[in-house]
Amino acid sequence: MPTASGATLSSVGSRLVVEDLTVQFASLRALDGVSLSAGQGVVGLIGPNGAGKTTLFNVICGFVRPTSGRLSYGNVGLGRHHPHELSGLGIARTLQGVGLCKTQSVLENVMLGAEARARCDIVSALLGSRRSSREEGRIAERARQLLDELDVGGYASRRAGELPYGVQKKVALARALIAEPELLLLDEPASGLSEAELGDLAGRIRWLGTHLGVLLVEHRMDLVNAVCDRVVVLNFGQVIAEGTAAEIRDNSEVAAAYLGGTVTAGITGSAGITGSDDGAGPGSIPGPR
Amino acid sequence: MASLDASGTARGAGAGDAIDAPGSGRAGGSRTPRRLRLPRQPMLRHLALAAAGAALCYLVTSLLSPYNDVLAGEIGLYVVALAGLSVLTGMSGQISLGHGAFMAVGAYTAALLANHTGLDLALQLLAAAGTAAVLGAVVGLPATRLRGPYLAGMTLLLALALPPIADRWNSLFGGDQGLVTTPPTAPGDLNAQQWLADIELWLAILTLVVVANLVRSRFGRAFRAVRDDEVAAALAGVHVARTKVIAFVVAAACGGLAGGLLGLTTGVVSTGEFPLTLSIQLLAAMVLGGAGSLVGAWWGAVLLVYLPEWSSSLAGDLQLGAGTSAYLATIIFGAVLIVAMIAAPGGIQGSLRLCWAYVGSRRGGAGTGDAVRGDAVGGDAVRSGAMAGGERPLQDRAPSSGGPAAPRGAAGSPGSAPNVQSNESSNSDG
Amino acid sequence: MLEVRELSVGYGPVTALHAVSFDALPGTITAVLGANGAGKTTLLRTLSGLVRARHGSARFAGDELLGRPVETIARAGVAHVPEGRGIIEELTVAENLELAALWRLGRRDRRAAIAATFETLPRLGTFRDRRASGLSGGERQMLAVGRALVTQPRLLLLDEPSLGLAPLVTAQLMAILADKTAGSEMVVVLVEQNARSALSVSTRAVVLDLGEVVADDESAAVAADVDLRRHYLGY
Amino acid sequence: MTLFVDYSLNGVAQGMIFAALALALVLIFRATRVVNFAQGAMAMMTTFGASTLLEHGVGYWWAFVAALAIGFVLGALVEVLLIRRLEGRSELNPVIVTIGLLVVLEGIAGAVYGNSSRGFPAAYSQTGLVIGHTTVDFSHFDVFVLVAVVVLMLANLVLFRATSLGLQMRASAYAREMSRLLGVRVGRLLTLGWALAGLAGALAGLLTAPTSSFSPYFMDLDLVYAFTAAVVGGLESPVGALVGGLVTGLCISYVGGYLGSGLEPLGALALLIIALMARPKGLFARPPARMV
Repeated sequence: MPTASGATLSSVGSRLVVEDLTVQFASLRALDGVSLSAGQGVVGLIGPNGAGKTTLFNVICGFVRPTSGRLSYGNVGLGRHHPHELSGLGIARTLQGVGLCKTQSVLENVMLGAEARARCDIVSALLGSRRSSREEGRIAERARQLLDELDVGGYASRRAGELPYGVQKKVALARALIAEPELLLLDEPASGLSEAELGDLAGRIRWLGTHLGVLLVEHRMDLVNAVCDRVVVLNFGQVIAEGTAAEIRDNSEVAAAYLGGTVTAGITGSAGITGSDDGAGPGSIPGPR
Repeated sequence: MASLDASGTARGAGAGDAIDAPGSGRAGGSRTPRRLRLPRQPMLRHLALAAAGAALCYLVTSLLSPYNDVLAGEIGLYVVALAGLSVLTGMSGQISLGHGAFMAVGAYTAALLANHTGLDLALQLLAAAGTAAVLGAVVGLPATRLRGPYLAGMTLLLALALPPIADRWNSLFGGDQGLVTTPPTAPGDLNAQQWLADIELWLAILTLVVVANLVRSRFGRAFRAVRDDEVAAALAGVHVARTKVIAFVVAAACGGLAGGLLGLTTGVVSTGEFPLTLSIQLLAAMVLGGAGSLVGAWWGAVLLVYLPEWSSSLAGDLQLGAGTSAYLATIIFGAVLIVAMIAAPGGIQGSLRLCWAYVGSRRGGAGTGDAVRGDAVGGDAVRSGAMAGGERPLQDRAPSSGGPAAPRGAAGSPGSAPNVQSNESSNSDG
Repeated sequence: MLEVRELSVGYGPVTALHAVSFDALPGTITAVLGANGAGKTTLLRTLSGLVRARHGSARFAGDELLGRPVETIARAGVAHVPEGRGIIEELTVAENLELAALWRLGRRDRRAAIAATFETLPRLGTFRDRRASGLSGGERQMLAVGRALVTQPRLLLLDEPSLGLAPLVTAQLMAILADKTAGSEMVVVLVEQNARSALSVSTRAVVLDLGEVVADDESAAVAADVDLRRHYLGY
Repeated sequence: MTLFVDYSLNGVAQGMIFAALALALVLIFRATRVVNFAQGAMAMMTTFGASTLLEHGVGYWWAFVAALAIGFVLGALVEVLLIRRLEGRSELNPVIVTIGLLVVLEGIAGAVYGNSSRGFPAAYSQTGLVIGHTTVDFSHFDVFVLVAVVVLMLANLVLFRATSLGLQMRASAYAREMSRLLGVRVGRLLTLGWALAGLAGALAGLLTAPTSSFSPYFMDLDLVYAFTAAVVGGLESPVGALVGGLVTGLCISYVGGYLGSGLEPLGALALLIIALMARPKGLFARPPARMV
C-alpha cells in the first residue's frame, strides 16, 4: 500500500484505500490523482469549498463513477458499486443536510439504518412470521438503545422533521451506527451546531475513533484539531498536505489556501474542546487515550 | 336496511383499524399496553382479528338482501384493489393512474382459466393475482427510474393501452361481448349473492392482514423511506429500485385479485369494465379514504360503491331529466374530490385521526410539544404533510434535556460500537 | 435605524419569541447570538414578513415592517439571506443577481451593479452563466450574500452566512460584509451560530435564549463577559 | 409509398395538435410545478363557449378571440380558487384536484350540452392540398395549425428566456419563499401562469375541435397524447413539447395506420417507455448538476 507510508500509527489497520483517483465532470476536474487511506482512528478531510471533498464522498458511496484510479475497501474493489451496497460492506455515511425522513418517527428513521443487517425475506414479512417480528423487535430495541446512548431516547416517537437541528443530527448518527459500520463517513457533522453541542460531538467522535474508522469532512477547525489523528487537505482536487492536526496547522500552504491568516489565531486557541478541565462540559466524555 | 349497511361497514373498518395501527405510524407498536390482551405474536394476533372479522362479515351478509350483498361484495373487492394502491402510491410514493389495467389483467386471466380449463376458483384467483403481479414487475422495472408526473404519465397510458388489446384479438378475449364468467356455486342453502359477498369480504380481510404484515416489516419501512428521500434511503442500505418494484408487484397482485373478483361479480369480463375512469376513480377513492392507510381502503371502497347510488337517488329526488341525472354522479364525485383535497388532504381516515388527536390532547392535558421550540418549528413542522396520514397522536414522553449530558460511564457512552459487532444474537429474545 | 419593540411570536401553543426589544444602527453590524432554538431564525423571518408576529412592533426608518406582505418589505429594500439554500438553483448565477436587482434598480444600473458584484466576488464571475445548482457550498453562500448586496439594501438580514464555509471563506465573507457596511447607511442584522467570528465583526450583540433577550450590549463587552459566553454561547 | 406519405403528413397534423396542448401543460408545469390533468377539459369548455357564440351568430374570429379570453380567465380562476389552496402539500394533491376538476367540467358540459358530438367550423378549408397533380393528406387548416403552434412555441420560449416576467415565473416555480424574499409577487405570477396556460389550452381546443368529433370528452385522448408528448419532450421545454408532439403524432399515425387504430395507445406507451428509458426526465431536460 503506497499511501500508508508508515507516517502515522493509525494507518496500520487501514481498510479504505483510495489510489490516484480522478473524477472529471465535463470541463471540471473535481478530483485529480487523489490518494488516501482510512481505517482505525479519525482521519480528517479538509479543504476549501469546491475542493472535491463531497465528490470524494460521492465516489466512495457510489453516486459518482471515477474517471480513473482505484478504490478498495478491505478486499473489495469499489468504484462500480451502488450506494445501497455500501452499508453491507460496513461503511456508513451521514449526510450534510441530515437526510432524515421528516414525516417518520425518530425510531423508524434509526431502524431504517439496520436495513443492510436485516435478513427477513419478503415471504415471511407477508406472513408476519415469528422470524420477521422478532427481527423487528430486535432492531427496535437496538435503535432505542442507541438513541438513549446519544441522549435523545426521549424523542423516539416524535416526527423527525419537527425536532431541533441538533437532535436531528444525533438521530442521523444513530442511524449510521445501527448498521454496525467499521468505517463511518461523517459529512460536516458540526455544521449548524452550537459551541456547546460541538464539545459533546467532539467527545463522541473521539470515542468512536477508538473503535472504528472515521473519515470526517469538516470546516470547524476546532473540531478537526480536537478529534483527528490525521488530516488530509484537498485543494482543487489534489491532496496538498497530509499529517497530524498540529502539522497541518503550521503548514503555510494550507494556511494560504484554506485557513487564512486572520482567523487562524482565533481558532487555534480552542480550549473549549481540547481542554478537559471543565466538569460540566465535554470533559466528562472519556478521552481517546 | 340502510342501518344494517352502515353498521356492517363500520364494524368492518373497526377490525381493519386494529390491523392497521401497528404498521402505520410507530414501529414499536407491540409495546402499547392497550393491546396486551390479544396475542403478542403479530401473526397470531392478526389471525385472531381476521377470524373475528370474517365471522362478522358472514353474519352481516346473511342479514342483507341479495342486492345489498352484491354491494357489500363490491366493497370487499375494492378494498383489495385499494389496499394495493395504497401500498404503491400512499406508502412508496409512486403515483399510479393505471391501477385498472392490473384489474383488467386479473379479470381476463381468471375468466380465461375458468372458460378453458375449469380450474378451481381459488386457483383461478391465485393465477389472476399472479399474472397481474408479473405485469406489475414488468411495469415496475422502467418505473423505478421515473418519478412524479413522469410515472403518472406512464401508468396513465398503461390503463389506456391494455384494454384495446382485448378488442384487437377478439377471438381469444371475446371482443366487445367479453367473456362470460360463472359465479361460484354456493354451499348448502346459501344464496349465490351472499356466498360471493362472503368470499369477497374474506379475501379483503385476508389481503389486509397480509399487507399489514408487510407494511410493518422492514419492507414497509423501506417503502416509506423511498417515498421520503431516495438518496438517504439508499445510503441507509435500502435497495431503492428493488423496493419500488416490490411495491409495484404487491399493488399489481392486489389489483389482479380484485379484477378476478370483479369478473365474478359482474358475470362478464369485457373491456368496457375497465375504462380509464376506473383507474382514476381508484386513485381518487384511495386518496379520499386516506392515502397510505389500510383502514382508508374501507372508506374509499364504500365511497366507490355508494357514491353512484346516492347521487342517482339524489337525482331522483331533484327530479332531473334522465340525461342530466347521469352526469350528476360524476359532478358530485369530482366536487367531493376537489373539496376533500382542499379541506381534508388526509382523507377520511386522516381527518378521523386528527379528531382523535384533538380529543386525546384535550383529555391528556398539556405536555405536547413543549420541546418544540423556536427555530426548529420554522419551516416544515407547521405544514408537515397531513398527507402522509400515518401518524397517530403524539404521546411523547418528556425528552431528556438536550443540554449538557449527565455523567455517563465509559461503557454506555457514544455508540458502544464494540458491542454492536458481536451482539446480533445476544439480544434476540426481544 | 431598526427599532424592535416588545416583539412576540408563537406557533400554536409554542412561544418562539417573547417581548424582544433591541435597536440596530445604520453603518453597523448587529449580531444576534444564541443556542439552537433560541429564536434567532424566527426573529429574521418575522422582520422580513415570512412569519406573523403576535404583538409588538418593528420599525425601520420610521416605517412599521410588521403586517406588510413579504414582497412589499423586500421591494422597500430589506434583503433577507435565509439559512442554507438561499439561492435559486435553477437560475444561472447572473439570473439570480438580475432577479434580486429587478425592483431596486433600473436596467442600466442593474447591469452595472451586477458587474460590480462580479468584481467583488471574482470567482462568481467565472460561473456567471452556469446554473446555480452546480455551485459548491461556499460559492452558493457567496452568491447569496452577493445577491443581497447587489440590491443595495437598506436593511440586510443574514442568517448563518458561515454555515458550511471554509475558515478562509468565512473570513473573506465577514471582511466583505464589514467593508460594505462601514460608512454606509445600511443596517445589518447578522444571525450566527459561530459566535466568535460574529462578535469579531459586529458592533453590538443581542443574545437570545429560549426566545428572550438575555443580553444586549457592545460586542466587545459580550465577548469579554466570560459567564455570559459560557452560559449562552458555549465557549 | 403514398400511404406512408399520407400517414406521415397526417401524423404531423395530429402531432401539431398534441403539441398545442402539450405547450399548455409545459407552461403550467414550468410556472407552477403542477401537471394539469384538467387542461383538456378546460379547453373543451372554452371551445363549447366559442361554439355557443357561433350559434348566436357571432363571427368566427370574434368567437375565436372570445374563447381565448375565456381560457385566460378560467385558468386564473382555477389557480385562485383551487390550486392556491394546496400550497406546500404533497405532489399527489394537485394531481387529484385537477382530475377532480376534469370530472366536474366534463359532467357540467355533458349536463348542459349533452353527449352527442357536434360539428365545429375550421378557420380554413379542410380539403387536402394539391401538390402537382396529387392531393395530399394535409389541408390549409393543417397549415394554419402548424403556424399557430410554432408561434405559440416561440411566444412560450421568448416569455421564459428573454423577459423579466419569465425570469420571475421560473424563480417562483422553483423557490417560492426565496422569490418572495427577493420581492417577486409570487401569487400573481402563479395566477398568470395558469391564465396563460388556459389561453394556450383554449387555442388547442379551437384547433382540435374541427378535426375530431366535438363532444364533452373530445379532448380526453388528446390530453393523454399531449401529456405523452410533453413528457417525451421533458415537461420543461417548449421546443421539447413541439418535438414530442411531432414524434407522438407520427408514432400514433403509423401504429394506427399499419397495425389498427385500437393499438394507438399501446404505441404511445411503447414510445414513452423507450424515450424515458433513454432519458428519464425527457429528451430535452437538462441533466442535474449535483447528487448530494
